[in-house]
Amino acid sequence: MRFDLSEDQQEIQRAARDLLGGRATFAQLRTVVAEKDAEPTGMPDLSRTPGEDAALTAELAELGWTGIAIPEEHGGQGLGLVELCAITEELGYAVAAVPYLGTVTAALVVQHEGTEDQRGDWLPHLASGQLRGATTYTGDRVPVPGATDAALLLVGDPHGGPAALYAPGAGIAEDAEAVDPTRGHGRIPIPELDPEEELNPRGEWLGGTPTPSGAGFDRAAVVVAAELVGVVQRALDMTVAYVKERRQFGVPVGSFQAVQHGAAQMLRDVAMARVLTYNAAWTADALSAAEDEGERARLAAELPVAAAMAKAAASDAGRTVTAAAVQLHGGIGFTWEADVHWLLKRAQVDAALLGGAGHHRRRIATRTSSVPVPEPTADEPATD
Amino acid sequence: MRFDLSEDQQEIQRAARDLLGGRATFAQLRTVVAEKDAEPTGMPDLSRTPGEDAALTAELAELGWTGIAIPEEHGGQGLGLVELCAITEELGYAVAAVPYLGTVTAALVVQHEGTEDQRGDWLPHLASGQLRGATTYTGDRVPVPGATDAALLLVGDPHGGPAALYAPGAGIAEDAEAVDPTRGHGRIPIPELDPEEELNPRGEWLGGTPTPSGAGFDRAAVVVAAELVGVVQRALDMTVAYVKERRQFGVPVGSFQAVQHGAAQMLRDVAMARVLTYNAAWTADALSAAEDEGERARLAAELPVAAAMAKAAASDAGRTVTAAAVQLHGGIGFTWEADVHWLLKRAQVDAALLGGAGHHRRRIATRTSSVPVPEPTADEPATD
Amino acid sequence: MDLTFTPEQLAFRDELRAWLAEHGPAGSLGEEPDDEDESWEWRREWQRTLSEGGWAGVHWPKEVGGRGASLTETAIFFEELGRSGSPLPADVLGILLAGPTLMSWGDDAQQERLLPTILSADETWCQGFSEPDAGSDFAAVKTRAVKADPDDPDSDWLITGQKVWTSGAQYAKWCMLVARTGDGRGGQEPGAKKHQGLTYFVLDMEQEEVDVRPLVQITGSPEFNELFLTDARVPQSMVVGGVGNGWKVALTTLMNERAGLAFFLQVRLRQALDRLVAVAQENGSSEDPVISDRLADLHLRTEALRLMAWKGLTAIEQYGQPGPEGSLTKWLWSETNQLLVQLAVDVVGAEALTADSRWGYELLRARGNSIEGGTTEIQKTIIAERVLGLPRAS
Amino acid sequence: MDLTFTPEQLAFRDELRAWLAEHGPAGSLGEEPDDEDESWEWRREWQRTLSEGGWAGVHWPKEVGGRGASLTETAIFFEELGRSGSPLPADVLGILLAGPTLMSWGDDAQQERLLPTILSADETWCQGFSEPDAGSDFAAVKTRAVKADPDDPDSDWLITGQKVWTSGAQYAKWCMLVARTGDGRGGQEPGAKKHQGLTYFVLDMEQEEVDVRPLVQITGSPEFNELFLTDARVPQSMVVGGVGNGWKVALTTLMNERAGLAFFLQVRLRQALDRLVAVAQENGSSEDPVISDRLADLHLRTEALRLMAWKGLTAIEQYGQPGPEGSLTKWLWSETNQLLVQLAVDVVGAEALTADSRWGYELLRARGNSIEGGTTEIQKTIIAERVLGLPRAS
Repeated sequence: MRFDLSEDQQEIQRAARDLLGGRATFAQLRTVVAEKDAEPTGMPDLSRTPGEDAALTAELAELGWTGIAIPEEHGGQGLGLVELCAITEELGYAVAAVPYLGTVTAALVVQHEGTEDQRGDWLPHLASGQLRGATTYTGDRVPVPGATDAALLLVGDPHGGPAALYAPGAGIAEDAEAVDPTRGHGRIPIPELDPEEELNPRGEWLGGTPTPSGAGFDRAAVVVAAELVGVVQRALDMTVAYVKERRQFGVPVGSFQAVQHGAAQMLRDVAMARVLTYNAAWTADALSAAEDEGERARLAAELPVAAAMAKAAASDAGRTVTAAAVQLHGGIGFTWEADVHWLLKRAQVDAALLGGAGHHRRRIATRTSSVPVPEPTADEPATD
Repeated sequence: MRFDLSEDQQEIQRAARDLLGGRATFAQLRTVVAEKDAEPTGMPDLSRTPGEDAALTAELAELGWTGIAIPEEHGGQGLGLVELCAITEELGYAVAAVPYLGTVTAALVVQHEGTEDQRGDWLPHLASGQLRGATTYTGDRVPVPGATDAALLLVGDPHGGPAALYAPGAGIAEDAEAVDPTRGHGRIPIPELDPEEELNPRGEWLGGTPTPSGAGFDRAAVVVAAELVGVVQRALDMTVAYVKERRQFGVPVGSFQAVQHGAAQMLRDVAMARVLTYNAAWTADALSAAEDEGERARLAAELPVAAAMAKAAASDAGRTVTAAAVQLHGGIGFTWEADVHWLLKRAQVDAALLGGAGHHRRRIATRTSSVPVPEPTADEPATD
Repeated sequence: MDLTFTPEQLAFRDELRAWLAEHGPAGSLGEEPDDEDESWEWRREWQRTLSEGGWAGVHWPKEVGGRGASLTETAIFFEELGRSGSPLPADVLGILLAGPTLMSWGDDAQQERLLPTILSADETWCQGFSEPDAGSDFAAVKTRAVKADPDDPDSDWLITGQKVWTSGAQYAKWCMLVARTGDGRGGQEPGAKKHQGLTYFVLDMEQEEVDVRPLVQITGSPEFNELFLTDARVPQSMVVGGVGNGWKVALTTLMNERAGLAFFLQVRLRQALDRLVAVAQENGSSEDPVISDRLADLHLRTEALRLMAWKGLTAIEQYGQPGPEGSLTKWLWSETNQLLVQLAVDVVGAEALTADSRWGYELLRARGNSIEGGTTEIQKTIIAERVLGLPRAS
Repeated sequence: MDLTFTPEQLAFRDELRAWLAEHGPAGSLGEEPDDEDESWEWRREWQRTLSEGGWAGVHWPKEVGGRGASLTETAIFFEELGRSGSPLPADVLGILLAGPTLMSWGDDAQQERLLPTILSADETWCQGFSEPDAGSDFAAVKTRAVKADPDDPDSDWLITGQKVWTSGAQYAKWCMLVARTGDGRGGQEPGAKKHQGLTYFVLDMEQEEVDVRPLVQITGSPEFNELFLTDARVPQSMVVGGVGNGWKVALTTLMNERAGLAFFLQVRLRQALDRLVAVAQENGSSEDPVISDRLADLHLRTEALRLMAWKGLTAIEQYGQPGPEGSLTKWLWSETNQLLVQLAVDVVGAEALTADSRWGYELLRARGNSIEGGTTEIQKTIIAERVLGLPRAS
């Protein structure tokens, strides 16, 4: 029983933070966004996605981050969801302008819900970062990060119905300028997936036939939650630093009770999102590793609830904590010049991606009544 | 356009506050409750309802308060819902241990939904205070103030279906010890009223036949909201007085921002409940006075929304403001010795009575889409 | 209680409605241009139209070009303006703040020079109160005014410092500005309290010593500006209310800010809510009871705002002073608007999170509501100390 | 991350479960009596049973009658205790606070005299920290201890003052109490800081100079007491940790308070939630999406509390010091419990508002959660200043 990253996991996270601390600064982000907003001169550069940091994207692929949770047989590093969350948290912390979230969530969905062929076809390209991916639900609730026409699109049903996979060039994604300008978003206006109807020529059913889906999308939601944890942790850290320095009425504003209690509330929301997210990630990894049949069944029943709790808490925290960060920065927090708005915008998109808090609370409500209290068990088969 | 009690209305309210300030103190309340809790010696006094201030009850009847909004032809004073709310607010402010709320709400329901016979049979007795009444919805959501077997019971349907009237001695009400010990509560465990089934021998359909109800119950809900406005105003006043005096860390606790902002929140909740309640009361009176047919139709459509808003806001304020009062009193606020708990308990019952905030928000949601923005009109027919 | 209008008020309203039907969005006004500068020009033109119709300064006395309207009529004006979908006039700062302040504190020469050009929008105004280090703290104003010639009391003032949140500064002829004058001759009086020694100036923006730089908001729009002053010159004749009285004069200005606007804002909120309800009904999300519970709460709050605005007006009419409604309304309005735009994301879906949509813009813009014009924290403190009489925080 | 137990921990848990099945509510324990005194005696008897089974002081070292359990095992103990529906032992204050404090600060004689009777409940404890004017403010303690003979350093201390919130005082043999000793001889040292000059005493409750009066709560139960001391006598040998060190010693005690209890409380919360869900399913209110949205939120919060408790334990085990979880957990727990009992009113209906029902009692009792053991306001300030490192409020 250790509710904390292991030494190895901490090492991975530290490496990610160190790298991003130098490469994915807010200054760099501003450069990327400024390039995107610049008037086009001559031919547009079709090889680059607006709002993305192409060099950083390439670097992450080289480092193997895109494949961290993909099995080695498919070109990945074969690590778990906990490790993937640890890295994704750091990308959220940096508000990195990379198409990472879409790619790794797409890989999770293919890996856990795809056929053997689908896995073999797509995972190596996602692992290498050659191909970008994107994941969303039907209903067009959110501009989807990474969803360009060149991406592998995974479209699920929010209520667990069959999911579809669209190969690049399917013409499904529409360009969208999201409130978060830092990575390529697209809209996927598919109202629903009808098993009776034929899919787009470049689309196919995930898993080969129209079957209920969930295990991959649940894991994907946990990764989005992890990115949100990073975003809100950054919002808290920046706010704490600011209110220690900023003075009004002759004292640091951080000494005012209203500010103190506001910051405490932020920490609480961050802490809740964090424990629920890493618990869900661990549950998924334990499920993948479980050999005992009963153990598998128990964890398989726990995962959807754990994932829903993680995403619900992280979505709520994403909205409230970044809003509080703007507020506690006062007037300056409302300016483009301050950097908190990048967090607010990223959080707004992620909060809605793969289901908002309300959606996931509905899932919790319908499932918890039939699931017993989670209860730790042995790391080896019990002796009784 | 004057959003404020008129001189006459203020005079009525002032008189009520003066009288109750002397007669309905917390000390008196404690005496009444202590008598109730005392071990019975000899025969119980069946003429008195436990937890009620019999002398004050008699005095209010003599002063004609029970009949203030009952038409003169039925022995009342023929004033409006605004005046009734002004008095009821003061009874809430004093947490008076009298069966007033049940009686006046019952009278409103009989008056606005009863047949001519029902009005003639019951209103004079309610007006004189000889008979107590009680009003509730089916579903047994709350111990009903005033509901003893000796009371006239009005039982409505929360969704606007037919309502029933039960004469005293119907055997419907069960004794209940509510968390608020200050007036006789009873439970009325009728799950629903089926127009196809026969009523209790001492029951009859309100209005003579099973017809949709609402106009009386809406007014009754506004009166409950008014009592809540009084309760929360008292909670605010007591809290403000306390935090000005109480010192910690060498200063009055009222100088701490957390306490200041907590008190500000209380005021805001009180203010919202207050404006919505008096607006609803005025709307009801305007409806009663309207002669123009279109004007009547417009106000009749507005009243249910206005009443629902009043009760929703007052129910929420009742819970949050009295809880905040306990909290801002600190440790002492959690003791029986301090008086804030009387407010908390009264508010909890009133918040649920005739529909809680959730119920009334549902009503708002289903109705507002078809109702135009309320808009003041002339006090005389417009000239165009 | 009497929530009806008199026949005279109804006549006022009907006349206004008829006028707005002809000249407003449903009539000749036309669409708001996307471009910032063109939009300003469009709103200035709208003010001229209002002014020509006699509607620009409804609450101004007739002798200075106003309509001499009562408080209730002024409220009706702003409610109807909002209801008709019309924009506020370009120089709302001049009409609501500068004009009334000059009428209260300005001398004859100032009134004669400055008042006539306000309603017509011939000269527009901006406000130089806030500073980078004095967000909500008037006493911390650092901008400094000194006499060009310390020995000549009639010499010009030279003003140096930085102001923020000055909307419309790039178009303004005048800036109402508060600066520190210390002992009245440019020096600081040792031991004086910090809100003493402030003076209220009318600064001519047309000079090189005034540098206006756009301050971009999180929405991407440069809605406000920063103002950099380096020995900007103001003649002695443009001191309003006397040297050293700046705090008092500025407070008058701030008190005026919210009265009429409350009616405009609550109507606009109600319109936004109606739009959201329409979307929810169209796409079926209104059938989600959790969504409709939140919509109902917004209805309730919006209606409370409408009623509080009228209650505040009654308090002024009946008792000569505003009730606690000012700060309550500001706080409740900003919170409600923020709840509304956030709910819109759940109702509208992807479009509400796209940068070029109205909902997407409002989502970001609303975050400023609880900061601009006094943060929510400040409003709560004002309510606690000034309305509830709690002891001041030490 | 590793959220599994070791085989040893599992064995510990299974042994405990088996023992609880035999002796706990599902076994021989029996129902809790209604009467206050009988209920206490019932819980004291329960402590004796635990003690005989070797479960009363799981985290105590073996040499003083404990089980020498690890932190994780202690957590398992409290979680299982709660899960089985068992009550806490009568003298939880002695087991969790007095005992550990004496082991840290007491001298040999004190440990020999006082420790052996704690687990067996032969002598029980109460706590005299809070005072009427020193709710959350240790430095404001007014209770005064002076030497019976100022010239004899070995003479007894005479203690005078008032303490509040002392639960179990009417049954206790001992009271751990903080009083002001000033310069160490009964005088006040001028200029000393107020949290200096405090001393931690073990007071014998069996003396006439100690007057215990029940303090009735808003629930109607006298769960706590007031303590009036008039020259109550404590021998010099019952000073713990040295004269003038009371603040330090007492802080140790307070730090111990929450660790184990967090596991007990979160399980109890989960059980209350399960009961509420069962009612909601039975009476159909779980089909109301607004209700089930609130139930889901409670689920989420309760699960977060469970995980935070484990995370806090890991922080102590890995890094030797607790993380921010203590104050966060206290705050989140009390708020969640208050939300739960309030939702119960909407779910359960009339019964939840009747005085003699469990829900009705809990509704009122929960209001104390955010006050007792440090108000929520204090918890937030602790988080801000000690966890986030914000500057102290002036």
